[in-house]
Amino acid sequence: MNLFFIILLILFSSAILAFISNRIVRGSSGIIAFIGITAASILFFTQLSIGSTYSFSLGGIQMQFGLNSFTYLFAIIVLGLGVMASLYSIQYMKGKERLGYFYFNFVLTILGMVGIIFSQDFITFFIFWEIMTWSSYLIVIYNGYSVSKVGIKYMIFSALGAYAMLTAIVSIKGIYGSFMIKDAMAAGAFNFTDHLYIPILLLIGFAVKAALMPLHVWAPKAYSMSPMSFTAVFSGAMSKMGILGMGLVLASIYSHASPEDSVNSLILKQVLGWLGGITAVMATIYALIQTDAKKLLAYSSIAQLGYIVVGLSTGTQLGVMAALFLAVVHAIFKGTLFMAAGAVEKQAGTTDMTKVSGLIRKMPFTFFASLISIIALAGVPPLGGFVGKWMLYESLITESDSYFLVIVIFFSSTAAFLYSYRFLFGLFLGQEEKETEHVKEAPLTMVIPMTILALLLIVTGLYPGILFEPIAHGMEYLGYSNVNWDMSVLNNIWGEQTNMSYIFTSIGVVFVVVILFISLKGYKGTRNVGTKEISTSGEIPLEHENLTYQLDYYKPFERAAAPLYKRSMNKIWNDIGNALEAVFNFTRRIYTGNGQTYALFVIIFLVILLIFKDSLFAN
Amino acid sequence: MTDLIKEQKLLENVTNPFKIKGRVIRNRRVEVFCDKETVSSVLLYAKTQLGYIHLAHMTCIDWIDENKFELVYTIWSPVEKVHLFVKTKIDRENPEMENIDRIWDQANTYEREMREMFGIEFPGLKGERDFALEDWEEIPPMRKDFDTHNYAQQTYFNRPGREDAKDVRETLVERSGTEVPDFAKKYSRER
Amino acid sequence: MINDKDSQKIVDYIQNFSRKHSLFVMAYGTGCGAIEIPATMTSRYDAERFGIRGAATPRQADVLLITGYLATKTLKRVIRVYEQMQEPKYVIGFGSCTINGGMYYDSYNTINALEQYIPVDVYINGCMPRPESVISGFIKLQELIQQGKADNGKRYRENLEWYRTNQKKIIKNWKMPDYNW
Amino acid sequence: MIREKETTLYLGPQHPGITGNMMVKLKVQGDTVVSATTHVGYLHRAFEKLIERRNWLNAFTLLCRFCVPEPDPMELTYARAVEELDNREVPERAKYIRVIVMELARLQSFLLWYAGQAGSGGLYTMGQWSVGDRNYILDLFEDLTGGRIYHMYIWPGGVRRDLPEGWTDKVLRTMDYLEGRQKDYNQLMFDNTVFQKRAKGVGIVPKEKAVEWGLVGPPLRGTGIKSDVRIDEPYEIYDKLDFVVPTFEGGDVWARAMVRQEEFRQSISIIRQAIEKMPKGDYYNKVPNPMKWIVPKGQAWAKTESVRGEIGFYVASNGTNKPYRVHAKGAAYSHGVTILEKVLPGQNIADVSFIMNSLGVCPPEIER
Amino acid sequence: MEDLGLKIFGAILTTIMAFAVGMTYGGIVRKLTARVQNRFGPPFYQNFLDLVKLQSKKTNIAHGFMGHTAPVWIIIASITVLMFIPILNGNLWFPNLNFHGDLIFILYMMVFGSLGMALGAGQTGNPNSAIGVTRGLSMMVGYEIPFVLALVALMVQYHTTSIQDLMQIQHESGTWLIFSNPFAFLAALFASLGMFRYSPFDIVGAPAELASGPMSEFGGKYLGTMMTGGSIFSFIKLTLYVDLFLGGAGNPDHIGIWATLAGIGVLLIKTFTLYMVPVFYGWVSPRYRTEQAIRYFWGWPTALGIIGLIWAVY
Repeated sequence: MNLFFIILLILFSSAILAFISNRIVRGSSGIIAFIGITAASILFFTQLSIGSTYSFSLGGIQMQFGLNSFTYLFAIIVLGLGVMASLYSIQYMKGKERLGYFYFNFVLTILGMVGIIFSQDFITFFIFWEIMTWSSYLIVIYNGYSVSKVGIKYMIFSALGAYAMLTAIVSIKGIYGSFMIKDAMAAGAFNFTDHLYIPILLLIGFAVKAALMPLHVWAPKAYSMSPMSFTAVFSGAMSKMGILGMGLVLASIYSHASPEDSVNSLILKQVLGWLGGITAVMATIYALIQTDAKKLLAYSSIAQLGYIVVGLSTGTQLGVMAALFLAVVHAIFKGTLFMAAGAVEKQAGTTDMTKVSGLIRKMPFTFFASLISIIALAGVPPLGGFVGKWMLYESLITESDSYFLVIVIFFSSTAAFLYSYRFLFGLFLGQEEKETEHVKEAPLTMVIPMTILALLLIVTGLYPGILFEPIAHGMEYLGYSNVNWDMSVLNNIWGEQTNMSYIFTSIGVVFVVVILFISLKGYKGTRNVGTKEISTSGEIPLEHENLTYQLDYYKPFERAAAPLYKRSMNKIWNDIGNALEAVFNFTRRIYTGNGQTYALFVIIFLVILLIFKDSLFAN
Repeated sequence: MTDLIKEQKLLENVTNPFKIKGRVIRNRRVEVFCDKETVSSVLLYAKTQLGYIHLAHMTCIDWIDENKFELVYTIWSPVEKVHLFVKTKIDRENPEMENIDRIWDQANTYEREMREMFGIEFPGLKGERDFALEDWEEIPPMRKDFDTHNYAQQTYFNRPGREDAKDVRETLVERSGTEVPDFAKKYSRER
Repeated sequence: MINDKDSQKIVDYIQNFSRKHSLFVMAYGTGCGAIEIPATMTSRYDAERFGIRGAATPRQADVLLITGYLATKTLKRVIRVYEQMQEPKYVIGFGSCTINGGMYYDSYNTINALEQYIPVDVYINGCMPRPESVISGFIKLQELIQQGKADNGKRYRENLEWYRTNQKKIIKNWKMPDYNW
Repeated sequence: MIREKETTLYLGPQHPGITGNMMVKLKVQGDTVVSATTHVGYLHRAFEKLIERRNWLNAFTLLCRFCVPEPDPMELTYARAVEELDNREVPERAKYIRVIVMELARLQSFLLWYAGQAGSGGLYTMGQWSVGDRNYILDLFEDLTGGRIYHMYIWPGGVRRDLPEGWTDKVLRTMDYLEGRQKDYNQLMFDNTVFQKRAKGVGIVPKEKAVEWGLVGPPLRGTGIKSDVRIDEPYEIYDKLDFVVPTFEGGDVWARAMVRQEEFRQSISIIRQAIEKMPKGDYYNKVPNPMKWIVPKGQAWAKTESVRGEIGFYVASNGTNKPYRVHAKGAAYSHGVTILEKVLPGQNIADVSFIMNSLGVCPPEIER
Repeated sequence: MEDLGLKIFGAILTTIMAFAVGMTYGGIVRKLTARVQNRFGPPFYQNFLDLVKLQSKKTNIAHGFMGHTAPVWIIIASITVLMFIPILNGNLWFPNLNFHGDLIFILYMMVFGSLGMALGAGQTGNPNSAIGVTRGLSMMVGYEIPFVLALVALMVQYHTTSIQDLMQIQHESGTWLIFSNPFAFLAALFASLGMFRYSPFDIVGAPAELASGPMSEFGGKYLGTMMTGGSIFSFIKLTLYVDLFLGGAGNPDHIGIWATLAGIGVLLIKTFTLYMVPVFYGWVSPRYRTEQAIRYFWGWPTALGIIGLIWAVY
C-alpha cells in the first residue's frame, strides 16, 4: 500500500479509535489522537520524499496523491502544529464532556489538511477540503450549536466558499479537460485574461478560509469559541490552507504572467493588496478594543493573514517569500498564543482581560512563551516575526507601486503593538488579585509545546535560512526561478542587507552586560515586592477597589480613530445573515439540521455536477 | 438710615404662612425662628416661592448652658440680594435633625460635617461617616464639653516649654540664665 | 597606589557629592507651608540651581518635606509615603508646627513633635519660613549629607519599634503593610 | 465585597496634580471618570475649636491660616463680623487701605492661580513667570505688614498700622509692571491654541444649576451670571469705586479663565483708584484693651469676595472676651466637594486637575 | 581579529559619546528652560549628578521580573540601534554595524525599548503606569504615521533603504535631503515633536494626573539606568534625523583625527539645532490630551508626508 494512504489511514483509524476509546477509558482519546498524529508525522517526515506521486482512479476519474516542495511547507505547519496541539490538548481537554466527539473531529481536521496537502488534483482537493471544513465546523459548535450563532456563520461562509470553489473546479474541467492542478497551472487556467471568473471564484473559496475582508465575519467568534487546543490548529494551520490555495493561484498567475497580463495582474495586485491591507487595519483596530483575550487573538489572526495576503498579492519574489515566511511564523506564534490563552483559561477559569490580571508570577512559563510570541507578532527584532515583516516592507517599497499600501500596513502593524501589549498586560501583568490566588502554572504537557514553539521563534529569528530553504524550493515549484536565500542575512532587491546574526550578537552582548550590572549592583539593597506595594498617592486602597486598569483600555485611541470604528462589516453581513438564516430555517425543515447532512448535500451536489458535466460545459 | 421695605416684605412673606416669629436685623439681613419640624418646609418655600435659591451657609452653635444646639441656615436671593437666616434649636441629647440635602445638594457636606463635629444625626444622609476626622473615638470634638487642650496634652508629645499658650520668650530667656531683654518685656503679654 | 580605604573614601565622596547636589523633593504639600514651595522653586528663588527639584512619586524622591502641621489623618499617609521612599532618604521639618505644634499646640487633630513619629534631619523654623530660610535649610541638609551624617532611613529601620509604638498611639486603625527592611 | 470593575485612581493626598492636601478618589473607565468622591480632613486642625479658646484678637493668628493662598479676606471678613457685633465704626482711610490690601491679595492669588491652571495643563513656563512676579506683591505686603504670607494686618476697627512712607508709589509701580506682564501672560496662555483646545468645553457647570449647587465667585461669573459680593452687598468703599464685574458665557474652564483674566485687570484699576482717592486721617478706631475686650452678645454674618468666591464668617458671641463660635465658609466648601463630584463624571482624567484648578478648590478652606 | 578589536573599541566609544552627548544636551536644555523661565537654572552637568545619585541609592524596589529587566530592554534597544546608525560618514573611529541593518530594522528596533518599558511598568501594577503606557502606545500610532511616510518617501526617492547610502547620496550630490524633499522633512519634523515627548505631547507622564506615568514605580538604579537609555535614545533620534535630512556629519574623503573632531563638531551643531525645535515648542505650549495629540499627527503632518511621498514618486 502506498505511503500516502498509510498516513491518511493512520490518521483516520486514530480518529475512529479516539472516538471509540473514550467510551472504554475516559480521557484516553487525547493520548490516542496524539499518538496517531505523531506517528503520521514521523512517517511523513522520515519516509516521504518530495516529488513522489501516486496515481489512482476512482469511478473513472483520474486522481493523484503527491507531495511537492510547495505543499511540503504547509505540511510542516500542519503536522508540526498538529503534534504540538494534540499534546497540549491532552491536559487542556481533561475533564470536559464529549471528548470522543472532539478528538474524532480534531484528528479528522488534521486528516483533511494532510489530504489537501497530498492532493494533486481538484477532486481530492475538494473532498479533503470539505472533510476539513465540516469536521472543524463540528468542533466550532462543540460548545453548543446556538451559542452566538457562531456555527451558522461559519457554515454559511464555508458553504459560500465551497460552492465558489466547486464551480471553478468544474469549469476548469470543462474548459481544460483535466482535474490535475499542475495541468491547470500549466494551461494558465488561473489567468485572468481567459476566464476571469475562474480565479476569482477560486480566490473567494480560499479567501473564506484565510478570513480575508469582507469574508472574515465568521472568524473572530469561530476562533474564540472553539476549544483553544483546536484554535491553535484552526488559526495556525487551517487558515494557511487558504493561503496554500491562494499561493497556488496567484503565484502561478504571476510566474507565468506575460507582458499582456500585466494590466490584469496590476488590478489583481491592487485589489487583493488593498483588501489585505484593509483587512489588516480593520482587524487590528477591532482587536485592540476586545476585552476577551481569545477574541483579541482571533482578530489579530485575521490581521496577520491580511499581511500574508498583501505579501502574496505583490507577486514578487521577496513578497511571496515574505508571505510564506510569515505564514509559517504566524502558525508558530499564533499557535503558541492560543495555547497560552487556553492555559490561562484552564487555570484561571476565564480569559476575560477585565477579570484576570497579574498571572506572571503564577504562570511564568506561559508568560515567557506569550512574551516571545508577542514580540514575534509585533515584529520587533530579533525574532522571526521581524524577518517576515522586514521582507514584506522591503518587497512593498522596493518592488511594488503601491507605496501607500506600505503606510496602511505600517499603521496596522504599529497599532498591533497596542493589542499585543494589551494581551500581555491583561492576562499577566497588573495587580495580583485574590480571585487568582489559587492559580498555578499549567501542567507540563501544556507548557512543553508552548515552550518548544517559543524557542522555535528565536531560532527562526537567528537563522531564518532554516525556513528560507523549503520556502525557496516551494517557490521554485510555483515557477519562480533561482530564489536567493541566505542563512541569516536578509537581502532586498536594491542590495541592502540586514544581518540577523549581527543583530543577535549585539542584543545578546548588551543584554548580558546590562542584566549583570543591574542585578549585581546593590544586590543586597534590592527588594522584590508584590504588586500590592505601590504608591497610591499615600492612600491605602480598600479591599474591593480595583487598581488594575482594565476597562476601555485604548479609549483615547478609539476616540481619535472614531471614524474607523463607525463602519462595521459585521452589520452588513448581519443583515445578509439574518435573511439567510430565515432561508436556512426554511431548509432545515427539509434537512435534519446537523453538519453531516450538510456535507452529504455538498457531496450530492458534486456528484450531480460530475454526472451532468458534459451537458453543462460542452463547448 | 436706609429704608427696610424689601426686608419687611420678606419677613411677612416668610412668617405669615408658617406662623413663626422673626425680625429684620439690618438691611439685607432677616432672621426667622422656627421649630425643628418646620425648618425644611420654610426652606423649601423660600427656595421655590421666594427665589432664595442659594444656600450660603449652614452652621451649628452649641449652647451648652441651655442644653441646646442652635442650627442656622443662611440663604440668599440673587435677585433680592437679601440674606435670610432660618434658625432653630434642637435638643442636645440624642440630637436629630431633618436632612435637607434633597433641597440643596451641597447641604450634604454641611450635614456630614455637623454629624461628625457635633454628633447630630441626619436620617438618610448619604456619604461616609468620616468627613474630616478618621477613626474618631472621643465625643464629637466641636461640642463645648470636649477639651481639646487636654486631649492634645494626653495624646501628643509636647516639647518642654510649651505647656500652654503663654509667651515662651521669658521661659527661654530664663532657661538660658540671662536677663530678660527690653524688647521681650515690651511685647510680653504678662507684664 | 591607593589602598581600599582610600578608594572607598573617594567613592563615598563622589556619591555624597552627587547626593547632595541632586535632591528630589517629594511633591507632598502636607500643610500650609506648601504655599512657599512654589515660590522657592520658581523664578526668584530658584531652588533648582542647587539641584533641588520635585519628584512625583515616593520611589524617586530623596527628601520628604513636611510643610507645617500634620493632621493625624495626614500622618498616616506621610508614614506610608516615607516608608516607600528609597534610602538614603531625608526629612525636613518645615515650620514651627513640626517642631512643637506651633499655634496648633492644643489642637486635637495635629501632632506636636514630628520627630517622635519619623526621624527628622533638619528643621526650618518660622511660620511661615521664608524661601530664603527654606533654601538655607536645604543647604544645611547638603552639608550633613556631604559629611555623611544624614541618613534617616537607617535610623528609622533600627528604631522601628519605638517609632511604631508612637505612631500606633495616634493612628488607631493601622491597616498598612509592614515595613520589612 | 465584590471587586469593582472600574479602576480606582487616587488623586492625592500625595500627588502633584492635586491642589493641596486632599484626595479625590476617581473611578475611571478607560480614561473617563465615572465617579469622583472628595475626601478631605488631611488638613483639619480644628481652628474653629481653637478660636473658642483664644480671645477676640488672638483669633487672627489662626484665621489667616484658613486658606493659605489668600489670607487677607479671612481677616477682613472676621473683622467685619466682629465690628458688626461691637458696632464699631471704621475710619474712612482704613477702608481704603483695606480695599488696597484686598485687591493686592486678589492679585497675588490670581498669579498663583495662573501657575496652577497652566501647570496642570502642562505649561510650566507660565507658572514660573507668574509665581516669580507674585513675589513683587508679597514684597509690598512685607513692607506694609512685615510678613510675606500671613499679615494679621486688618483688625476690628481698622488696620494695624498706617501705610509706610512711599508705599503707594511702590504699589503703583508694581501695578504698572504687572499690567505689562499681563500682556505676556495672555500671549503665552490665552492666545495659545493648545490651551484653548484644552479649556473649551471642559468641566461645564450648567448655568441653570449653578447658583443652586452653591457656585460662587469667578466660576459663577463664568456661567454668565453676574454675582459678586462687591456689588451685591458693597462693603468698605467698593460702591465708591468704578469697576466692572466681568461675566462670560459657557461655564467651562475657558470661561472661568477669561473671567479671571479680566478681573486681574479690574483689580489693578481698583487699586489705582483707591490710592488716588484715599483720604488722610485716622487708620484705626482703637479697641479698649485687647486682652480684656468684651464683645456684646449676638450673632453676625459677614461675607466678602475672595478670589475663589464669597467667603462668609458666622460669629456668635456670648458676651465674654472670647468668641463663642466662629464658623467659616469658604467658596471651596461647595466647589471642592459637591460641585467637583458633580462636574467630574464624564470628564477625561487629563482634565481633572485642570478643572480643579479652574474651580479654585482649596482644601484647607473645606476642612479648616 | 584586529578588525573585531577595533569594532569593540568603536562600539564602546560610540556608546560613551552618545551617552555623554545625550546627558549634556538634557542638562543644557534644563539650563535653557530655566533661563526662559526667568531662572538661573541648574548647572549643565546636573543630569550626571542625578544619575550618579540614582545609581548610588542604597535600597531599590523591584516589582518582579519584568520590572527588574525593563531598564535592560531600554538599554538594549538604545545601544543596538546606536550600533546600526552611522555616526560619522565613513569614519574609522566609529565603525558601527550600519552595513548590516537598515531603516526598517531601526524603525522596529526603536520600539523594543518602549515595549520593555511598557511591560515593566505593567508589572508594577500601578494604575498610573498602565494608563501612561496606553497613552504612550496610542500616541506612538499617531506620530509613526507621518514619520514612516517621510521615510518611505526618502527610500522610494533614492531607491535605497540604507541610512549609509542616503548619507552618501547627500555627500556626493552636495544637496541635503531637506532641500530635495522638504515635505518629507517637515512631516518627520512634526513626528519628532511627538518622539521627544516635550510639550504639547508629554501626556504620557503628565504629572498633573499620573504622577510620573509609566515610571511611577521605578526609582534608584532602575530609574538611573532608564535615564541612561533615554539620553542615548535622544542622541540616536537626533543623529538619525541629521543623517537622513541634514546631510549627516563627517567626510569619507578625509580621515584622521582632525577630520573626526571636525565631524563630531558638525554633528553636535546639527543635532543641537534640531533638538531645539521640540524644546522651543515645548516651552510655550500646554499639553494636548491623547486623542487631540493623535489627531494632530493624523492631520497635516500626515498630509505633508503624503505630499512628500507623491513628490518622491512622481
